This record gives sequence, structure tokens and C-alpha cells, in this order.
Amino acid sequence: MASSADADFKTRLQNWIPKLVLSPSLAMMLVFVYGFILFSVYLSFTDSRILPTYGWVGWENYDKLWRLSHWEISLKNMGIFAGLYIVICTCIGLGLAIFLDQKIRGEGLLRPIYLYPMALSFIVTGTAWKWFLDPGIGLENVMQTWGWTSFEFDWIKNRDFAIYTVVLAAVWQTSGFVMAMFLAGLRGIDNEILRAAQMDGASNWNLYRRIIIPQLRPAFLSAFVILSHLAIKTFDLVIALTGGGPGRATELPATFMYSYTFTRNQMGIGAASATIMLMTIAAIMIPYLYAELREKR
Amino acid sequence: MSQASQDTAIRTGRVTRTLIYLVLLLFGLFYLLPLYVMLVNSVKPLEEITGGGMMNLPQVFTLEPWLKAWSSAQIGVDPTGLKPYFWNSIKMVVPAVIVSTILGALNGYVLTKWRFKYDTILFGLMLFACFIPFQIVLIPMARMLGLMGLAGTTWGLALVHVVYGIGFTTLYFRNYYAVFPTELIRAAQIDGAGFFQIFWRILLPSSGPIAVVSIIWQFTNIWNDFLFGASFADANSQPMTVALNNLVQSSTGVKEYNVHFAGAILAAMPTLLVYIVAGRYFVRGLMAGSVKG
Amino acid sequence: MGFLDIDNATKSYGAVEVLHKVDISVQEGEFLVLVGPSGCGKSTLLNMIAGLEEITSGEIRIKDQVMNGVHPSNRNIAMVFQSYALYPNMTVGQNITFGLEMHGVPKPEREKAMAEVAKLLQIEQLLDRKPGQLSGGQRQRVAMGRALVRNPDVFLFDEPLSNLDAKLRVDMRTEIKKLHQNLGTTIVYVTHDQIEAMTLSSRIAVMNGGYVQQLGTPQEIYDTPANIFVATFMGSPAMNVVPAKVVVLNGRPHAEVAVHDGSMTQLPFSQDNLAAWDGREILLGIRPETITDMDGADRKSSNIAQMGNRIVVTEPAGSDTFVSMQLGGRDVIARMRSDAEVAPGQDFTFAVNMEKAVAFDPESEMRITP
Amino acid sequence: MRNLLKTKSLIVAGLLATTSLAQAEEVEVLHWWTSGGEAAALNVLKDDLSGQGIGWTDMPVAGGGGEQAMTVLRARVTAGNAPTAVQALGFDILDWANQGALADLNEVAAKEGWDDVVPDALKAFAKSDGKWVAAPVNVHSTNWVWANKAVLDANGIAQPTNWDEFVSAVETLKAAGVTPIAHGGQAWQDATVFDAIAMSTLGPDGYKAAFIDLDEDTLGGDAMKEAFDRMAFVRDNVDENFSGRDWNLATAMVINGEAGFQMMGDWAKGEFLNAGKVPGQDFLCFRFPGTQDQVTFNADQFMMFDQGGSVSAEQAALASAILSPSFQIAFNKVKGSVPARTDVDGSDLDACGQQGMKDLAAAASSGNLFGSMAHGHAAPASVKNAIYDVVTAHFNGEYDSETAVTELVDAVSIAK
Repeated sequence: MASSADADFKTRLQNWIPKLVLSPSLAMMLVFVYGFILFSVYLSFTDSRILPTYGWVGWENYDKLWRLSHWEISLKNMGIFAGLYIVICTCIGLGLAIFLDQKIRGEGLLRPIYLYPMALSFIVTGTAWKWFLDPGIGLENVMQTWGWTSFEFDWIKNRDFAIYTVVLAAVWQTSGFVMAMFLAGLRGIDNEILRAAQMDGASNWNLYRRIIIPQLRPAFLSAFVILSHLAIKTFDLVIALTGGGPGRATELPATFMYSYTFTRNQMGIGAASATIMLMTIAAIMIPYLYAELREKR
Repeated sequence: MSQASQDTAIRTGRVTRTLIYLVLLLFGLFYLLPLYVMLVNSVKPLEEITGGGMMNLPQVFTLEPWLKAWSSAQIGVDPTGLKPYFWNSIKMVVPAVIVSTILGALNGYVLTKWRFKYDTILFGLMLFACFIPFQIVLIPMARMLGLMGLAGTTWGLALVHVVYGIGFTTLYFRNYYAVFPTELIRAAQIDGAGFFQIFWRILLPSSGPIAVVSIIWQFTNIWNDFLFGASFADANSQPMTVALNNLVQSSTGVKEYNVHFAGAILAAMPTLLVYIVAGRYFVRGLMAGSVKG
Repeated sequence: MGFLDIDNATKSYGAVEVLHKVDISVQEGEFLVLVGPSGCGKSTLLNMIAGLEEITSGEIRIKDQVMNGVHPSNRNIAMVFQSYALYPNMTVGQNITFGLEMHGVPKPEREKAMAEVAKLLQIEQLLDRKPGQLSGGQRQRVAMGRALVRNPDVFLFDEPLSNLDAKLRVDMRTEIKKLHQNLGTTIVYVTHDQIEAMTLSSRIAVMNGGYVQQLGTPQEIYDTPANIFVATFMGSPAMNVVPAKVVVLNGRPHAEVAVHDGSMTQLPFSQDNLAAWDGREILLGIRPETITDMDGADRKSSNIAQMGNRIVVTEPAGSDTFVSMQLGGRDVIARMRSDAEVAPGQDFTFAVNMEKAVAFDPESEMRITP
Repeated sequence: MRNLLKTKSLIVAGLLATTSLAQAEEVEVLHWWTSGGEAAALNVLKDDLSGQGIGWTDMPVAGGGGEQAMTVLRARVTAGNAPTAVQALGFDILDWANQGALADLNEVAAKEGWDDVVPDALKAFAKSDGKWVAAPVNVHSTNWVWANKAVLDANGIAQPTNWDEFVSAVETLKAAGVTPIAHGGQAWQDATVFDAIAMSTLGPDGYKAAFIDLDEDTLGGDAMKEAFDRMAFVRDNVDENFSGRDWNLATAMVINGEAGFQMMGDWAKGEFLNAGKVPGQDFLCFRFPGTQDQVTFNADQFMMFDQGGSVSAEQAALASAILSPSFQIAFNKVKGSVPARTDVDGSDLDACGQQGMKDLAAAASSGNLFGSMAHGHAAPASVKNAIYDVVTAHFNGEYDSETAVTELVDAVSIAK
């Protein structure tokens, strides 16, 4: 009865406009994201080298990919990097936010200091970091000239530790941003609840552990999304800091993919690695998105 | 949303407070360190740098590297400095930020206030798009730009940034508008306001905080992008980051580190300014929506 | 045909039907209140009248014009929302005239209309302020002003008073009633507060579970509730409903109920037709104010029954004293004059105005009608 | 999506039809020469063209020895917006030629007689199917050793001529407390050293078999293991801080006397000259011990992208300007390399440059001129990088020489 057939013009327009407004974004998504993903998946089954070509080779690229120790290293590094990066950023971010929330004098000054690294790309800060971490001219050298001769900090040159310097620089860049997210979350908590809990005799420690931190769940989730997305896309950082070295010690899937697709002219293998990366992202994100979005319904 | 009332009611002792200040200051130093290295070395003559001691304050203070990086450093065959590329970046960033923010706002508005079947799935699709690694879209994107006749233009570059920014701007605005009272929309409907009038007259005037978040996010991401800028720009539209890269990554010859650092800071200046000026609104904007649910 | 006709209106979300074939006809100048607990469908119905929600089937007509599919702004209605929904970025004046502006009314006319409404509602001094600077009562007035200025056919109110404190709520209630009396407009008003419903309305539709349980004047609803839901929902304290048995004594049906010690007392009905229920179980409904002491009994009533029972608790409430007792195995409340001499534990003789008593079928929970 | 795929499959065809944005009277040049000296050298070319009324649109993309520029090139070509001329190395040129994207320069080549003056080993990368597709700019040779003369003299070390002499020289320096070898631990630098060591260990035939023919027996042979052992020796004699260091900083160590030797291509010479050092007096340049007769090279060339079926007048002018003797000398003087044509007068060059020219001519005529593996002139990029992976992993101590050899065979077979 009440179908749009007998609706007046304004109502019908109103039923259409929202979809019309959404459609350019949607079309762009479908073509430029999902279309390209499909294209990339397709490429992973072809013999593409320098440019896309369309000779079907089946699973050969995947087969080759898994035989590359290089790929294994980059996956392992991703595990170490993403795990540490997300956990450390969250801890530092939360810690700083809690500290900064104690009616700190000079908050207005500290906040932009914590935040500014997010504004800089590693094309800009890469050299500074490289110098700072370099034992010959950086921190180690400075400490030693200041008299602490036994001080050693040569991680960036050490195959087993270089990945941690990548974590360090990455944490430097984003932990301030995470801090801002948590600070926003803290400021959004109702003070009444805190006062009530204090009346109940909760210590500060318990107050945070039992009352405040559980209420920050949305901030934790947002931080997780942002951090995992940044972890997966980490590329400039490695290129600027270590170039994937020493050896291949700091290679990540993103650098692996770029190198195979563009500098090694093995686009097929590059596409295969991209496909696996995307599937991994999907495996992590889809359950998360599902849970998040369903809850809100 | 007055700042004072938002502080926690937690009380801390004197010793704890001292410790807290100490930790906060230490982290402040940690964050400032690379900037210090860059600043200090950008005002030294080159010999002082290659002589070692990157942490030392300059013995001879000079602004020469800054001038050189800005207006006379060798970027390509011409010693133009970073100046012309700065404007290229501006021409690309401004429309891209504006368009992606407006689209994000409209999408957020539709997805929260004009719900329809499967809208959540659509949003999920948009959100997932944020995670696509940019390296894989390079070749197909180049082809699409070619087909659309936008290859090598500032507009094409802006389009690319809009496409891959929409996911985030939509996320921000959607979360913000989700807590915006729907009754206001209904009231406006009864008052006779149409879709765009409601958006323009009711929603947008209240969107300041989240617009700041979206603009900061987009501005920094687009300004700092190198991959797209290098791949999709042509000689007349190369952005600042590409020029900086050309300055810093030159393959042979003397590396003028002081000029590199000065150039790096110059290239980062707009984003730094945005963060410093709008930083306080940034936390407020995050507070107003994007971290909630 | 009424002024506003709701004809067989049904609403479903997917397979779930939330509003079932609602039929209400509202006359011009009538004040219809939709009342019910939350989730009963009253707001959905209001939104359907406003055009904010689509009608799944059925029809809504205003002045004989079918409104299905007509845009809210073209229905010549105005709505006052629970949260007032004042546009936070506009001044009070802009809030009031926004609707006129959207309908293309020229500025001088808008200003004139605004001035009139502001005067009527005594908010002239607020016109340049932003909603954030107003108190709850002031916002309420502005929200009404925004509705009034449009001079609509029908006013819709969606729980407009529920965000106000108790005192202000009573004041505003009176004010709304005055406005209705002065302007004679047609109003549909949604509330979950039965006192608002009783005081404001010319007719009430009690809703529950997506059905209109009863539609009638406040008096009808109060005195002859259609079923146990309406009986217990309307009135405060709620109507006492106790299990009883119909016995015919001397040719007259009586309700036989157990008092505190389990002994039976018989209360004579005024309705003769209940004789047909002889020997069967019913539910007896007695309003608290119809149980009094002998001195306080309604003198106009022709059927005052006496009942001896023990008082459990007394609650003096100033104007009245509430007395609770056990009847038919349930707690029953009586509402007495404040000077009634009652004490807990006392055995007392109550006067029950059986003229006002109602009986319900325990199976269908419907009132057994004469 | 189907349509997209379809159109994509027509990409090369599309390439031929769509033309560059560069207007007639203009050349757009994609390159990664952004340092002062290089830019000055390019300006010679630019001025030459502007003398002929041809404009120059500069499209510099630095980074990774041209890797970044090649990525950009792919995006540009895919978009149907290829630059007029593109700086390129070795196999990249052949790959693009195989895509049918390059213009045929035979007409210019014939007119200017390129075939007679460009060495065959170089032609292998400048010609495809008998067609000239690129104009070579220079020849870098990569098997150089740079030494601080004062340091060598102070320790009584003569210029080493074979591996054993090199070993004893290194050990003398080590004993004297000088870092024997200055090195930057980046994959391409590791490979540059490996290139020279492999040439001296395997000999020219072995080098060709391993890196050009990709013969598995040679790649997995004992000589290759010996080469890896020698790499381990080098590793033991660099300072602790080598990892990730830029090559020019390593060169600076030699210049400052902190280190004795550096194995690096001829571009290192510029650093010495910039520091005011004089070849023969302050620093020595000599072929890596055991490779005195051989030259491993890489050559920068400009490939010309097809502009609608034939080479345009501007491209022809650009190509002929690149191969002109005056430009060849002017450019290579700044760049440190030697001219790509063997018939030019090199008397303008310094001692090292003149020796380089002499070596090149000799090696070219005796069949001892080989494309450098480390610089992508022996095998395609995929193989090159696969070898990088193994060399770098071994150099950084991930595994021993035995494993390195098996890994090498494996990696090359996957990449082939």
C-alpha cells in the first residue's frame, strides 16, 4: 500500500538522495579497491613480470613464494613487529594518557610534543633516526663520549635486534596518537562514577584497573584498528631506516611485495604475496568488523 | 565540553606526582629527539657534521642550508630548491582534503541518519578498504587514470588520495553522527528541510570537532605521501615529498646533510603547523566521537 | 470521517509486526493521548502520523487527504519532541522560524509570526539566545513555539514533559492544556505517564503490545477499563485486582473474597448480569479510593458494602493515607482521608463502594460487560 | 572488472597508440640524477637541445639506484603517459624493448655510425632484435679498488696484484690498527664486492657461466664456495659499524685515512676529487686484485619511448646529442665513468679516468668486458636480487659458505 508508487515527489526524492549521495563513494570503492584486489588476485595466477600479462600459470607463483626463505623471514618479522608495536604503543599511549590526565601543568605544551611525530613521514625523519641509532655517530657514541664507555646500543647493526629498532621508531611515531585517543576516552568518562568508586574506598590502582580501563574499551578497539592498519602498511619506515637490512633481517611483507613487484620484475610473485597479505588482513579484520558493526545495530 | 570539568577526579600524592612529571618529561624528550637532531644539524656548516658529533650544538650558526633547501638546492637539472614543489603539494592537498572530508561527512550522514538495508555491510566494505596496501593498486590505478585522461595531473593525484581517504573520513563522521540526536533530523524534516538542507543547516554547523580530526588526518597522510606522488604526478605536478626524496636520495656526489635536514623540516612544516595549531581541537574531536563505539 | 483518521494502520519491521491494525478517528479540536508502557508502539504510531516512518499497510488521512507517502513537511503537522530537538547552532528565533523559512515564507511574515508566538509563550527575551543557554522549561517553550508558529492542522507531542522535573512538569502540563483550550487545535500526544493522559486528554488510547487496548474518554477508561491491563495501567496507585468467586445471595450476585485470616466476605455487585457467573471464578477490580472508612464513603453511591479486615501497613501521604491489607491472598491498597483513624495491626471495618467495582474474566482478562 | 582486464590486456597496443603528454618541441626526461654534479652534466645535454629549439621537461625521481624511477615508469607507461626518454640500466631496457614499447633508433645510429664505436658488450643492452632502442651515456666499471696512498705507504704496502697480496696487505693494516676495508652494508654494496671477488676467483669464463648463463654447476661449484669464503674474509676485516652505511660514507673513511681500501665502482672517484684529493698522489685506483684484465661494467642509457610508430625528431636529436663526443667527455668527466664510445679523446680526463678508458678499450677487444652482476648487467633483476639475498645473508653471517652455495643455486632457480 504505502510503496513509493503513491509517495509524493519529495518523499520519493528523499528515498533516493541518500543512496545517490553514497553511490560515488561506493562506486569508487568497488572499482578502486575491490576491483583492484580482484585484479591483483588474478595477477597472482599469471606469468606477469614487468607489466601485467595474462598467461595462466595456476599455483606456480604461490609455490615459488613459499619456497623463498626471504618470504618466511618477512612473515616472521611481521609477527614480531606487529605484536610488539601494537602492544607497546597501546601501553605507552595508555600510560601517558593516564598520567597526562592528572591535571598536569603544561599539558598544553606536552600534548603537541607527543603528537607531532604522527605529522612527519619517515622520508623526513628516517635520516635522523638512522643517525641516532647508528652506534658510530648516534646514541652509543654520545654516551661513550660523555664518559659511559661501556654503553652499547648497536641494535640497528645487529641481525637479531634490528627489527626492534624498527619497532622503536614506529612506536615513536604513533604512540602519541594513541595517547590522544586514550586521553579522549578518559576525558569522556563520567566523574560521578569515579567519585562513587572513591567513596567505596577503591585505591587509585584499583580505580584504573577495575573501573576506568574497562570503560575505555571503544578507545582500545579504535587504537587496535588504527595500529594494525599502520603495522600492515609499514613500508617507508623500513626503507628509510634499514632498507630491509642488515641482510634481510628487517624485511616485512610490504617491502617484500614492493620489491618483487617493482624492482625484481616478478609481478606474479609480488601479487601472490599481496593476496596472502590481504587474506591475512581479512582474517583478522572481518570478525572484528562484524562484531563491532553488529553490536551497533 | 569545557576542559576543566573533564579532568579526572583522581587525587595523587606528592611523590607520585613528581614521578609522573618525570615520566612525562622523559617521554617528551624521547619524542623531541629526532626533531632536535634535524634542527641542530640543519644550522651547522657541512664540515661540522661530517666531523662527527651529531648531538652537539652548532659551533657556527648558519641559515645557509635553509635558504639553499628552499630556493637553490639541486632537485633535478634545475637548482630550484623545494619552493615550486611546495605549491604543487598545496594544489593537490587542499582539494583532496576538502573533497574527501565532504564525502566522508555525507557518507557518515547517510549511514547514520538515512539507514537502509545493508548499510552496515556497505560501511564494512568502506572500512575494510582502509587496509588495502597501496603498493598493489599502483599499476591498475595508473591504467584507470590513463583511461580517465587524468594521468600525470594534479586532479588525478587528488582523486587517488580522495579514493583511499574516504574509508577513514567516513569512519570518523559515522561514529560522530551516530551519537548526534536523530530527533533533530526528524524535527528538521517536519520543518520541511530536505536532505541537503538538513546536512548543511543542522548537521554541518555541529561537526566542527570531527571535521578537525578528519582534516588533520587527511592532510598529514596526503601531504606525506610519496608513493602516489611519485607514480602519478608528472614533471609539473610532483609534490614536495618527491622533491625532498630527490634532494636526499641523490645517488652520487656529496651528501649535504645540513641541506637535507633543512629541507626535511621545510617539507614537514605544514603538517607540523597543523598539529600544533589544531592539536587541542584534535583531542577534543577524538573525544567527541571517533573513539566512542 | 474524522479530522485525522487512522485506518487499519499496521507497521512491521521485516517479519515482525509491531503495530496491529490500529483504528482511531480524531475529531477537529480533540486532544488525543496515546498512552502505554515503553515499547507499546505509541511512538511508532505518532511517527507514522508525522510521516517519519512508513506505513506498512492501512491508511492515515488528515482532513480526508490520504497521507501515506506524503513527506512530513507536506502534511501540515508540527511536532514537539521529547528532547525538544532544538537546533543547537541556531538562536531561539532561528529555531522557531526555520520551518517557515523552509516553506518559503518571506522574512517579514516570519518575523511577525515569531513575535506573536514568542509573546504567547512569553519567550520574547530569549529570542537571541542559543538553546544551550536555556533552562529545561525554556527549551520546552521554544519547542512548542516552533510547533505553534507553523499553525498546523495537527500537533504531535512525543513525551514532551518527561525531561522536566516534577514541579515544572505540572506547570507545563497546565500550560499545554491552556494552550489547547485557547487555540482549539487538534493534538495527538504520546506519554507513558497516565496522569498526564488523564489530565490533558479529551480522549485516550491505551496501547500495549502494538494493540490499542481501549479508546475512550478519560472517565470511560478510568471507570470501565476494557481489560486488566488498562485497569492496572491507568490510575495511581493501581487498581486492586483480586481473585474472587461469584455467589448469588438473595438473587443478587456477590463477590466472595478471602480476608486476612482466610475467612470469606461477600461484597454485593451492582451489575445484575454477573449472576450468570454464579459459582465461577472472576477477578475483582477495586480502585483504592473506593475502599474507605465508613465516614469517608461516597454518599452518592447506592451500593456501599462493609468489609472487616486487618490493617497491615499505613502510609500517611499528607492529603491521603494509604492503607494496605490482605485480600484474596494479595496486597490491596485503600486510599483514605488523612484523618481516618487507622493503625497497623488494627482490625477495621472498611467501606467498599461496589458501584465502582468491576469484574474481569480470568481467562481473557477482559471486563465482564453488562 | 572483465572490461578492465580486457583493456589491460591491450595495454601494449594502447601504448603504441597513445602518445606522451610531452608536446612536440619538448622532451620529457625521467631520470634519477639529482646530485649537483650529475645535474650539471645533464645540463650540458639540456643546453645542447635548447640550442636546437627543443625544450626539456625534467622528471627526476631519485632513490634506490633507479628502482624508484622504474616503478614510476611502470605507472606512467600503464597510464599511457610514457615520458619521451628514460634513464635505464641493462636488462630493464631489454624488458621494455620486449614489451614493444621502445622506439627504433636505427636511422640515427646508422647516420652517426654507432655500431662502429660502441663496444659489443654494451650493444647487447642498447640493441634489441637488431634495433637500437637506447642511447648509451657512459660505462661505469665496478671492479675498482680505492686506496688511501698515505695509509698504504705508512705500512709499507704496495698495490696488491693478486688475492694473496691483498690478504697480506689487509692483515698488515689490521695489525697496524687501521680498518683494512671500508664498506657499507647494503645489499648492492655487498654484491659489488662479491662481483669483483667472483671474477677473480672464478675467472672470466666461470663468471660468465655463473652469472650470465646461470649454469647451476658453476653456481654450486667449489670455486663459488671459495668466493664465499673470501667474502667471509672481507667481512672479518671491515669495521663493526658497516651495516646500512651509505657508500659515500665508506669512501670518506678511505679519504680520511680511517680505512685502507674500498671496493667500489668508479663513481667513488668523485668523492675523492670533491675532497681535493689527487689521483696517484693522495689516493690510488686499481682493478681488484686478479681482475686486472677484466672490466665488469654497468652503463647508463636513455631509452626512447615509442611515440606513435616512429622516433620523433626530438628523440633523434636527444639521442644524437647523447652520443656526441663532446657530451660524452663533458658528462663522464663529472660522473667518474668513461665514455660509452671508445673513439673519443680522453685526454681531458684525470689519471683514473684515462686508465678506465684504456682498460675498457682493451677489455672490449680481448673479450674481457662483462656486464656486472651486482649492477644488473649480467642477469635480469629477479636473478640479480635473488643473488643479492644470498650474498647479503652470507655476508651478515646468516649461514656459512657451504650453505650459501646451495642457497644460491636454489634462489637462482626460483627467480629464473
